Amino acid sequence: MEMKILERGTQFARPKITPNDFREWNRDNKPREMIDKVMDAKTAVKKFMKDGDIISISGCSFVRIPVAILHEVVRQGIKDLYVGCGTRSIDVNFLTDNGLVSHLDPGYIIGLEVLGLPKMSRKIVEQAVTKGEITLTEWDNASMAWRHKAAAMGIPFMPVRHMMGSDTFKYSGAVKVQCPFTDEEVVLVPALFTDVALIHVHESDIYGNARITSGAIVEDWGKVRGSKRVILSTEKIVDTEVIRKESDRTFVPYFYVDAVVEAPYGSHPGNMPGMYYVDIEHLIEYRKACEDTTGKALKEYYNNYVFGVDSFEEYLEKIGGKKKLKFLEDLEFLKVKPGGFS
Amino acid sequence: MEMKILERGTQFARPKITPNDFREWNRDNKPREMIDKVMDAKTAVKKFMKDGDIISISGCSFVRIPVAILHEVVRQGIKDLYVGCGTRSIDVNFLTDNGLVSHLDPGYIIGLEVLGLPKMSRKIVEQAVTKGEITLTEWDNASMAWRHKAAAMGIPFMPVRHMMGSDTFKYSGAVKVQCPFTDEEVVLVPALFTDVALIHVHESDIYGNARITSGAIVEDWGKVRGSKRVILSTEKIVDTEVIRKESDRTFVPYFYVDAVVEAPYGSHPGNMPGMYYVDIEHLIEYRKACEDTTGKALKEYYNNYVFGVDSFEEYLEKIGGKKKLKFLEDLEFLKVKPGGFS
Amino acid sequence: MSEEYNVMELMTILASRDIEDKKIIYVGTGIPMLVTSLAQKTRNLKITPIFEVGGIGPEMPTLPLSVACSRTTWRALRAADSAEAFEIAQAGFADYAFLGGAQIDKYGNLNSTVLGDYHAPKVRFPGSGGANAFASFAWKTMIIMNHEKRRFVEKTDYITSPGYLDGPGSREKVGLPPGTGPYKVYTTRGTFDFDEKTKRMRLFALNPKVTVEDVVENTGFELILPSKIKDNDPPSREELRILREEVDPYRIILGRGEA
Amino acid sequence: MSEEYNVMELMTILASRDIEDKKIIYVGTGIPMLVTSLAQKTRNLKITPIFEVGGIGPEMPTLPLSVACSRTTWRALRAADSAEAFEIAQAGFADYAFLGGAQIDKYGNLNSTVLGDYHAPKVRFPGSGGANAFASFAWKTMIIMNHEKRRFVEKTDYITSPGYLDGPGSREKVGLPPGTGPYKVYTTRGTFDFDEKTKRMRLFALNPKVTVEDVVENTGFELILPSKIKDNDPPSREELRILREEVDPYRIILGRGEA
Repeated sequence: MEMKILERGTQFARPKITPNDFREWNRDNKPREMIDKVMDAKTAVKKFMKDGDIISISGCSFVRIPVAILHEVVRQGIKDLYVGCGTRSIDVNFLTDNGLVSHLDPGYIIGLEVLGLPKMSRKIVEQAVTKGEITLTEWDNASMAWRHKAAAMGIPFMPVRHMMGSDTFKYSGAVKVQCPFTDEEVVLVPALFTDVALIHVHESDIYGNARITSGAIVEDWGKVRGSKRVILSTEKIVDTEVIRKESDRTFVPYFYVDAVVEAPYGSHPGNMPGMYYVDIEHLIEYRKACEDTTGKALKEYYNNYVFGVDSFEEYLEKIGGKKKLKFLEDLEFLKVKPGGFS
Repeated sequence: MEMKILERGTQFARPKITPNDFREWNRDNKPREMIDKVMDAKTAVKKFMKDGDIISISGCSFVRIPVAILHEVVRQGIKDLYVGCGTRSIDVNFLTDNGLVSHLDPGYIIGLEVLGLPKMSRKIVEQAVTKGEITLTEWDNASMAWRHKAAAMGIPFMPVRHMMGSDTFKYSGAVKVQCPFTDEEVVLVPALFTDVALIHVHESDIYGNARITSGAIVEDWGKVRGSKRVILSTEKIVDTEVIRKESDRTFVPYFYVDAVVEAPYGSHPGNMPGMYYVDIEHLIEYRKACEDTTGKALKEYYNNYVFGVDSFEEYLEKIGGKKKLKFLEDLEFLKVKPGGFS
Repeated sequence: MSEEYNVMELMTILASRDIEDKKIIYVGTGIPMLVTSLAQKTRNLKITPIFEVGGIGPEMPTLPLSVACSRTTWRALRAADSAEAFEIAQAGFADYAFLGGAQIDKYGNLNSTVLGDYHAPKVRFPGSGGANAFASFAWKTMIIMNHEKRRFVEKTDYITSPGYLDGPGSREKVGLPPGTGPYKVYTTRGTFDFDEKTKRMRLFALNPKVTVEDVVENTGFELILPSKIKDNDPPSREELRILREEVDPYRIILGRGEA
Repeated sequence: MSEEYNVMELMTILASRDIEDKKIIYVGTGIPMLVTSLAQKTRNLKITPIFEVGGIGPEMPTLPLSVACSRTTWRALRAADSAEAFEIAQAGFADYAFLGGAQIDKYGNLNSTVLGDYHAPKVRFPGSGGANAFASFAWKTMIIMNHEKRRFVEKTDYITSPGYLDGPGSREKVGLPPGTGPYKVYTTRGTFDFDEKTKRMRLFALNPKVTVEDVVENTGFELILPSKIKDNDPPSREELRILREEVDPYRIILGRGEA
């Protein structure tokens, strides 16, 4: 029996980071000691991100996304980013809206799921793709989940049983081969090792031992373990004792993590499961700013909420402060009725 | 670039159960409804195991192993078993000692780790292998963990970066290929889909929604998800409310599970992390029975503890009853000193 | 007899009537959430919803706004991750999945990626999301679409989610798991299934006030028209009430049906 | 000056002295547990032990009896599974791993599977366990062995855990991750390392009361003998006390050193 390559996606590119590169990086750059990694978002982004990085972002759409970190990335204008993503929405829009992305490996982009499609954001991506300022390799959510997982496992690819027959395969970087065990056709998707993962969690100690205490884990098990550098923002810093007491609940042990940023409400306007719900009003405000396809309203949005503030705390004041945040907490637990849908 | 098969393990055999077989089994045989699956060990083994099954067993060595179920397998004499395993010890010995195994995919067998090597058990396996009554395919703990994981994922194989250069590769069913992404050499290990997985956990509801609340998970995530049938024994049956309250802690959702057997102390003489420690005295008694290489003492061990009792409750009385079990609970929490090492 | 209703309400109700009891359903964002929730509330079904990013068997107290939002793991049986959710489907546990798209062809191939030439597209859509995997793994793929000629095309500009590709046997030929494929299509004009032999789309039932001619005129490919075509019953008062009051009281998704 | 001690105590103490601070150590069953625990207790090292079935960074209140027992996840930083533990190593986080075996050859290849012909073996051992993966992934593999001529052989009957295989470059040639391989061998007679160029085993230091001749006589292959050979200091009173009283008070493993 042979193992022939039957078909190859046309957007094939050798992975920039190989399993051996990743191993050597992890040997040389990840401290094994539990050291205090707490710093503010500004410092973390300065220290651990640079132009041209391959990045991944935690959560999905507007759920458990590291907004405090992303605002900082936008403020610092870290550009030429290569973004790998399953279902993304405002998080990647923040970057594309501001011209910071040069390549996308998308599963799902631009849309706000049931909350609609921000027109200006879409226009920006469409134009950038046409001009060649953003290149694309096609993927879907499952292949992206498995590409992150393969990277986390330290292997070069993952066999999968979908993508066949789709144009997404054709415009991807996957290959199709004949299985040497079953003779069946199987698609291999290359591992996506990233330079930096931006991850938001519920709890972390000062060393980066962290927990996601509620909600779907999305692709984050793989994102955090498949990245050379990890910037972790956390709703709350907890004592290591909390981690050690229930070691079955730890999401990631310290040695993967480079920076711990305390960021309460750090996923706003997104949902933090078990803590606060989606700020529907704010997302609709964003979508409405995108109705203006001159881009002016969207620019104002960023001037107001990102460039016009110095820190995430200031931003939280702008969006409605304690009163709004209390409302979102109550909303999470169904104590109040949602509003602001239109 | 080509993807050549560079080398092939000589014990290569096509997997008996392919990903497509497994899909169809799961479609046709696994109820989607939450139905009461509680039954005693006798019924569960009768209903869900048969001669010739490919099986896997939870836990490792003498930790979180489903002893109550295994005793029943021995009593019912389910034979010609194909056992896939990472580090196994008394659990697989129970089966090989009684001539119930015809094939092993071993990572580590026979030994009791730091508690020594049971001679008679070893003799039985050596003789059976020489006579061809047991066939072997060589593996190691990592490849076995990944073979279970691949099965759980529904894929035909998993790429791994070890086994190269070892005779274990030579006598395995793995293949080595050139990676179509990195050009590096990579070994593919075939998924191990099993007929039945015997799994012991801390808590389960009557439907099979189960939790492992303490200790290492070993290969069990994969074992439980990569098996056509799952017999789950549990220290305790809990209300579904317990599961729903902390859904981040669920080990396995109900639809994988076929039988739920309530078996308090069901891992004795093994350790159940967070509940009771190893019964060192009993394991040494077993090892000592194995010193007699006529096999007489070992036969007596089984006549006394397995064939001489009708249920696991009776067995628990024989090994020392409540007093012994209380001691093992105290031992787990370091309240008393261990003994019986020699 | 029946009240006024919009097309979104109609399609949701028709699709939800067809969900079998005691099945595992993969719930994508948007209409599938309405369909699943409505089936649970009107017919008290014992179905297990799975969300592609990890929610397994949640109770969904309110309409989720995202496949990841806390409603999708609310009192769930397990909060897993995306890989695990897709692996459950890959291993054969996905009985139903619901998909939508911008274009569909006669073999049920769906496009939710681009309109026009891939390299110089007229429009870029958000893309596959979980759809490609659902369409590959689910035993029965259910599709919900606005029925317009520009959407029901001879050949989609791009295949995001594989239907029967070029016809009988072609799913198997490219290596997709056997026994899967599009099952039914719910549109603003009717319900469609696929002919067993040719795997081509077939008119199954007409929505209220819609004629065969309407359907044919608004379909860009040749439909199979069987001799017997059913009529879909209009939404009942109770279905509409539950959908409007309990499932989507803020008309987040239903509101899109107001054209 | 020093007390009596057995060979198990000696090897444990010598190996534990060499563990560097601030490293991740994969701890297999048996002596590696003693070595790690002793290093933590005598030198207060900030090392993170990982056990192959999932225990990450436990506090190990007593000597584990198994790589899975509750002592290996006692107040751990994470209780993971086998796949994850091996993946952490595969991804380059395993600084040290400790292995043993029934046979070793001049390139540090280890046999813990069979003696004699594979198809008609004289003895069957428990097999690899985690060893094959550790030997493939760890940056520095440490080996602990009884030093007898029948164990230190020209060619092992079976390679369970790859050392430098046939010499320089051969690990890389078969596709093992570069930069890995056997680092040191601790035996009942001395400490050994591997020559950078030839990858052959080299005498590094002699245990107390052992001569070069002793070592050579009891080694079944040609060792590299450098001009300068160190002497291993005998165990100190304090090392022995901690090992005996705190690490293995029941002499579960240490007892095996009584020949």
